[in-house]
Amino acid sequence: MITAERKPLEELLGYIAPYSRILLLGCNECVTVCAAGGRKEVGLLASALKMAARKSGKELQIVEHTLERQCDPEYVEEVASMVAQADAVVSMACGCGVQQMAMRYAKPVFPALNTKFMGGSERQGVWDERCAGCGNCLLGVTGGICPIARCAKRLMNGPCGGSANGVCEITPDVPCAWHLIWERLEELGQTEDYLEIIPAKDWKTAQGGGPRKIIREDLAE
Amino acid sequence: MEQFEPVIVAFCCHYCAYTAADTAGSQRLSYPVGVKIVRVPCTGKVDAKHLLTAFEKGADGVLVAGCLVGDCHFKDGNVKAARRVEFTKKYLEEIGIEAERLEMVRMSAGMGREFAETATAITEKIRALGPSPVKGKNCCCGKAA
Amino acid sequence: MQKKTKLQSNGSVLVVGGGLGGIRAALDLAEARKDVILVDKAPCIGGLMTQLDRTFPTNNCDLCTVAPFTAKDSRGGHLDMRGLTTVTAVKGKEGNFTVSLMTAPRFVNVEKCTACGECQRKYPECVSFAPGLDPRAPTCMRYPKATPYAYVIDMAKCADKEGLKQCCPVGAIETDALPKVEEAQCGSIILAAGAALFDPSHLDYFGYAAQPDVVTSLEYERILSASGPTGGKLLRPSNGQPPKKVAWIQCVGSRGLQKGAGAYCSSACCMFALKEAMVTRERFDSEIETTIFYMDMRAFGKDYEKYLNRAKEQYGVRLVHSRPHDVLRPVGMDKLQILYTVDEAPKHITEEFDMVVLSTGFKMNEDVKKLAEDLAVELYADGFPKTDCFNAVATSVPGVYVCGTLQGGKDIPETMTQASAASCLAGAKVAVTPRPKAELPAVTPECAGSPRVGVLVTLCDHESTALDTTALVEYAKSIPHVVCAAAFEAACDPSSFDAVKAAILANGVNRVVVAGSSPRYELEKYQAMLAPVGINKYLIEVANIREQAAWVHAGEPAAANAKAKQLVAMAVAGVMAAKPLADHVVPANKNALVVGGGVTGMTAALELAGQGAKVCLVEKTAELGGVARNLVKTIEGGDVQALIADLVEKTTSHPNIKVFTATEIVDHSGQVGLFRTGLSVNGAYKEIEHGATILATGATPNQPQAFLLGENSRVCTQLDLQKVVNEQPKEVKKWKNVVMIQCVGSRDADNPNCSRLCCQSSIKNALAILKENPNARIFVLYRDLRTYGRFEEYYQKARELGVIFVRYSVDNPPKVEAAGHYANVTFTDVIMGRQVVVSADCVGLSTGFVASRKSNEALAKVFGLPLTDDGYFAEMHVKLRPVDMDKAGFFVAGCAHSPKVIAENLTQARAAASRAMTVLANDTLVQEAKFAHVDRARCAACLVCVRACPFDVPQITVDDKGLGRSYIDPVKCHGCGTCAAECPAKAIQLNQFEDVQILSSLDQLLAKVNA
Amino acid sequence: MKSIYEYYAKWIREGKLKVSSDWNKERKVKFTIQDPCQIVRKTFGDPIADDLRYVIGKVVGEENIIEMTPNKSNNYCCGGGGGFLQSGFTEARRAYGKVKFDQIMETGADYCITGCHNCHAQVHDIGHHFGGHYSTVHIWTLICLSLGVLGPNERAYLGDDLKDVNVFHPESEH
Repeated sequence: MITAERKPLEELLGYIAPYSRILLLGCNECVTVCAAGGRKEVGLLASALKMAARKSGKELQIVEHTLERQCDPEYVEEVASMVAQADAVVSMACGCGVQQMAMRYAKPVFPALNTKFMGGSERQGVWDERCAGCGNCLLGVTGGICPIARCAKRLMNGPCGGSANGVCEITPDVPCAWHLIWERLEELGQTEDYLEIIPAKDWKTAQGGGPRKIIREDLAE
Repeated sequence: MEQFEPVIVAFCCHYCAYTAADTAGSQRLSYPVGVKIVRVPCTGKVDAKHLLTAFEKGADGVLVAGCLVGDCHFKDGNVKAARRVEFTKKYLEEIGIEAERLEMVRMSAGMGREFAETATAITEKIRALGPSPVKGKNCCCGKAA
Repeated sequence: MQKKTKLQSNGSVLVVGGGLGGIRAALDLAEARKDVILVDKAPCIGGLMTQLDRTFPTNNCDLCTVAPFTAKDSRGGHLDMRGLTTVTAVKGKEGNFTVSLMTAPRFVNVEKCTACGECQRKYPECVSFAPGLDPRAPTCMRYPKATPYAYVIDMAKCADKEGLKQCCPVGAIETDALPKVEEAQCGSIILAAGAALFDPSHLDYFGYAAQPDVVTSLEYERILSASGPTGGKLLRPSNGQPPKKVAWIQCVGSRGLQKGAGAYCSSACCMFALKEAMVTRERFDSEIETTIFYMDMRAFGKDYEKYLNRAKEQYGVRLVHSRPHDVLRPVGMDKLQILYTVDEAPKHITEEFDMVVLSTGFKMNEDVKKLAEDLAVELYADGFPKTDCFNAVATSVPGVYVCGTLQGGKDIPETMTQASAASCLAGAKVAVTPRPKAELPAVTPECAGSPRVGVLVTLCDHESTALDTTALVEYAKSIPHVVCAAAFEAACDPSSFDAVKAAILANGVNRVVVAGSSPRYELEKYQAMLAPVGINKYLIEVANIREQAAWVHAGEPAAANAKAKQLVAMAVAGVMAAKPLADHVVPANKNALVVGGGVTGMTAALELAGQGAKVCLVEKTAELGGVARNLVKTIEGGDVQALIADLVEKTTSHPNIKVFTATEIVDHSGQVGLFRTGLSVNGAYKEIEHGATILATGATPNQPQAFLLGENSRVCTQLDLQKVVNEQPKEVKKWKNVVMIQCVGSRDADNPNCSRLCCQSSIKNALAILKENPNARIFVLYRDLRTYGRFEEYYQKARELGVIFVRYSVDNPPKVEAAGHYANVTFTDVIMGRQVVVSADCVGLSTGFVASRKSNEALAKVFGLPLTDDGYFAEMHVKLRPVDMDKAGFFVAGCAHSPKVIAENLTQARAAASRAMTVLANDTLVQEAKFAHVDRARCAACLVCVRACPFDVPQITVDDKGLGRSYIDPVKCHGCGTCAAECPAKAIQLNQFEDVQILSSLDQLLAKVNA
Repeated sequence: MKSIYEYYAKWIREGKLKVSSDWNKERKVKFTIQDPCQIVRKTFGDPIADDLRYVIGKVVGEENIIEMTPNKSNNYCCGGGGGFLQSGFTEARRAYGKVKFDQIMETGADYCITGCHNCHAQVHDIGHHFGGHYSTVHIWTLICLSLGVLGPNERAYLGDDLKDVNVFHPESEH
């Protein structure tokens, strides 16, 4: 899941300052699950924007809507008439959704969220980063724990010298990914995997190789 | 000038604070007339949206009144409500509304006097703060509706 | 083991008397699906309560919370109510009584009479006083809208039958009607016909007969009442002017003080006077001086001490400890004089008052006495029935039970408790009558049609003095979508609902707003009342204009009226947004859980088991019997140990009772009819299922740090003292001086309430000591001697035997000091005005009880129940539902409710059993539509609800379209709404509290603020 | 149980007791009445007090009665009841009796009529002790006086103003 967090209200107010008719658009996928941009958050933000604007003497008209998914053109198409009646769109989707909207409509589209990472939920209300989207998954040899997403230094062959008592030297409340990997491999009886040297990673499959694209020839028209 | 009479929405749990307000009534313990009660089955039902909407519609203050810690009819609805109140307070600050306009209080069904006292105290506090900064331009500036 | 065969007939229970007690008893039985015949000689029901303006400790009337349920179509047809009916003969015995009933003719056809009053105008002498219709007899007027709403003719006084007949414009007068005589078969009989009030006419020194401004407390109540002779204005009968000073004189006709007075204490008058004084100041004029002349302020009920303190501190009611000598009105003077003396100064005080209220006590009603004698019920010399010392509702005749003031003077909560207890015992004698259950009304399309709202303003005048109901009705009519609005005055009257129903049908109303008291009282009542006219129960909204406007802003009518309007507008907005919902029916569990194995718990268990319920009795300690194990005898001489032995034997051998000792309650879930409770039985976990729960966990004997208790061997509690007297009579024979100190650890800051039982227990012990050692000198140092009811007779006996009672004030308490072999007690004797030191062989402290706070808190947490400030379990309604708890299916009995003596605990145990049977008698259970539901199209299956639910109800399930979405089982859902508040997709809504309902109310509430 | 006052009143009404107040027409001797607690307040109430007044009115003339305030059922105790006269505590008894004394003095009556021996003794004693000008007399004495049958021994304690009233008596003849 893609996780995100709401931007400070002040920043949003800055974006929409010139406009008074706003379409506030949520997304019922990842950002709903991470409580950042679902129907509920749309409602809260709408209230907050209206009140903040009113404070500076401006009455905002906000239309609230939440799409099934903002990163698909068909869903995005649904709001054409709403967009037509708005001066600007504030999207509560992840960056993908914002761009989908921006590509489709010739109206200003502003992000309400800072898209953070691909992660999972640890427990109610807590999410942490699990995947960096490197394009060449090596979880198979690291005990199911990703050293790229979860090691601050993206080390491939064991911890750095800063790992102490199982925690990372950069952020002490983050566990050292390599410590976790070792414990996990020990648990699985696969410590020999650890000894296997992982060669230097080819980052072309990651973002380092420029924007990526997936084409399924059987599906693509 | 007429004294500013704050409008305060009190979300009251049916099992405790709502009953406490009834008790205050039956004991004729007066509290300010601007305090208006919305009955909920549990403060756990009170959504951040309800709190923000109350302010948006012009409330000067909002009270969430739940059971004493450990007394929730539904285990911990009051604890969850308190977290939501804290979350909403941060939102309020971003908007530019004093966070102390929103308050979570706890009481038992028998505490009619406490209800009246709390309602009076929060009214006085809000009176001191003045009308909500986000009331509409045409608002009647705090005259009790 | 063979179960004892219970006598069960197929007849009815006969309840004689349609006052509150009779109504409660009849309703309990009808709800437990037993047939009941309720008769009252008056044409309408309600009894004494209907003459009261307000009742303590809630200071409101509340008749409307009970009376409507006596309506014909409620309670499954088990209740047959008959007015103007008397019992003329009774034959047979328990299980098979044949009773002859005579229904006097009204000479008026109730169906035709429109109560136009024509007959009364033309023939005033023969039209019987009809409550509320007749201005002639204001002081005995009953409630303004009687049931049924029609006149009664006294044919004996009619000289011109034909003329009378002709005068009626609708031909409703039937001059030839004859009394109807019927016979009925009854398994048992409950006498609930109330008591008469003492008539002080012959006590000329109080001037009652001669001075119009001297009135009885009931007459004063009528003067206060909106339906009274002055239309709710407090005016002096002599000159129609408002009084400035009103005095109450207590104990008139009670405590053996005057000629013709009962020797007993009437138990209710102290609280009654406090209430009248408070209401006087609150409702009429806070400048009116109110003074109560009293002997002992007997505020012994649950939280009554706090009521007393409120009267003194908040309302400024003046209390004077004195028995006034007389009430005078010197010739030429407009005011009354009361002559009295006070403790502090032995001089005469003459004080002027405008009105004097005599707090007259109860006495046996002669009609009732005659019926009791016909039934061969043994009576005391004063005419009240003798009852068993462990069973206050059982008379000497098997199958004949008593309750309420007929049994002895008492207040409403105790009447209600006894009524339920009597119905428990009487109900055990008759079988359940199967009746087809009414079908649940379907959610018809009309329910959801375009909203047509009806607004009913149901406050009676005396509850809403601050409110202008006419203006409120007019305002309601102006709200969009409101198609009709009306003030509806007699919510206590079942028949007046007919008018409401007619208005609803005539206007095509499909949504209703009830503007009245708290929804905690109104909602269920109106849901039941309006179901027959097709109003979906979830399309009824209550505007709480009583507690939240009329009462709380009683002093600011303008604000109260504005707020009431706003509350009504909010309720209209809420009901417009409401959706019709359907309840569903599930099979109910018919077992009971009783928590606490003391005498109360065992009695409750046995009563339930006797009526066929399977009972699980859980006791925390290893042994049954509870605190009563420390007691030897009751004041009447009842053998407590024999009682316990008998109860333990019966409980442990009863096939329907399973006893778990050394067992604690661990967890709990479910709802009425479907509870599940986890027990730790000697450390092993066990889960049981039950439909109802009775809490009988008792209280803890108090051990305060005071008067050298625990430090000096001469100082002990009354409980210890009783043991010493019983076990070491030789020691007792040596005693010269014994001092008892009352209210130790009660009525103070730490434990503000009265422990109720200590006064009688010290007198019990004093009498026991004197029996062993008639030469012992016994001093009882007290604050108010609260020997209510027949305990007063023991107080008198103790005084006759030489026990010396000395009053002390809380500012000048006695001192206890060790003095060698003795304990020296120093106290001030008010009468002698000196300090006295007594070298006591024994100092008995009346330490009373405190709530078992820790264990109560733990249980309250597991069960989700409220406690009072003092840590006792809080009942649902202190007055009318004294053993029901706020959570449906839970009942409380015994000292867990508040401290009381054994007989009272057992009465409460039976009352709780009776109330529990109203749940357990049902095979099925109607489940309210108060669950959360998921809009699966919106659901993102995010698991937030799954994680947030305190009861683990939501699950992500795959539906027929293969979509994994949240599902909330309506049967399991408790309806708290946490999931709805947390759902990030706003896919979950809680029935009855949907966002749109809350937001519409908010919108309305704040509409004018931002306009 | 009946009080003798009731019978006195009944017999006077029926003409069996031929009392007359003529002797006091000219003299205008004033009388006040002590209502005995036991008979009036604690037993029969105002009706018996009214009978007592009827009798006294017939005996001394209604116009010659001066009432104490309060009276009848509301009358104060003389202070001598409850065994007080016999039990010692003389000082306390007289202190209580002061209320009654003041009340009698306020009427200005020449005589206080008592119907009860206990009251008689107390009223007499306080009158003497506090230096009152009134005399104390029993109702029975006055009935006899008005009938003209009061014997010489019973006259001993009448005041000088009544010494010569209706002195005819068989015993006086000897």
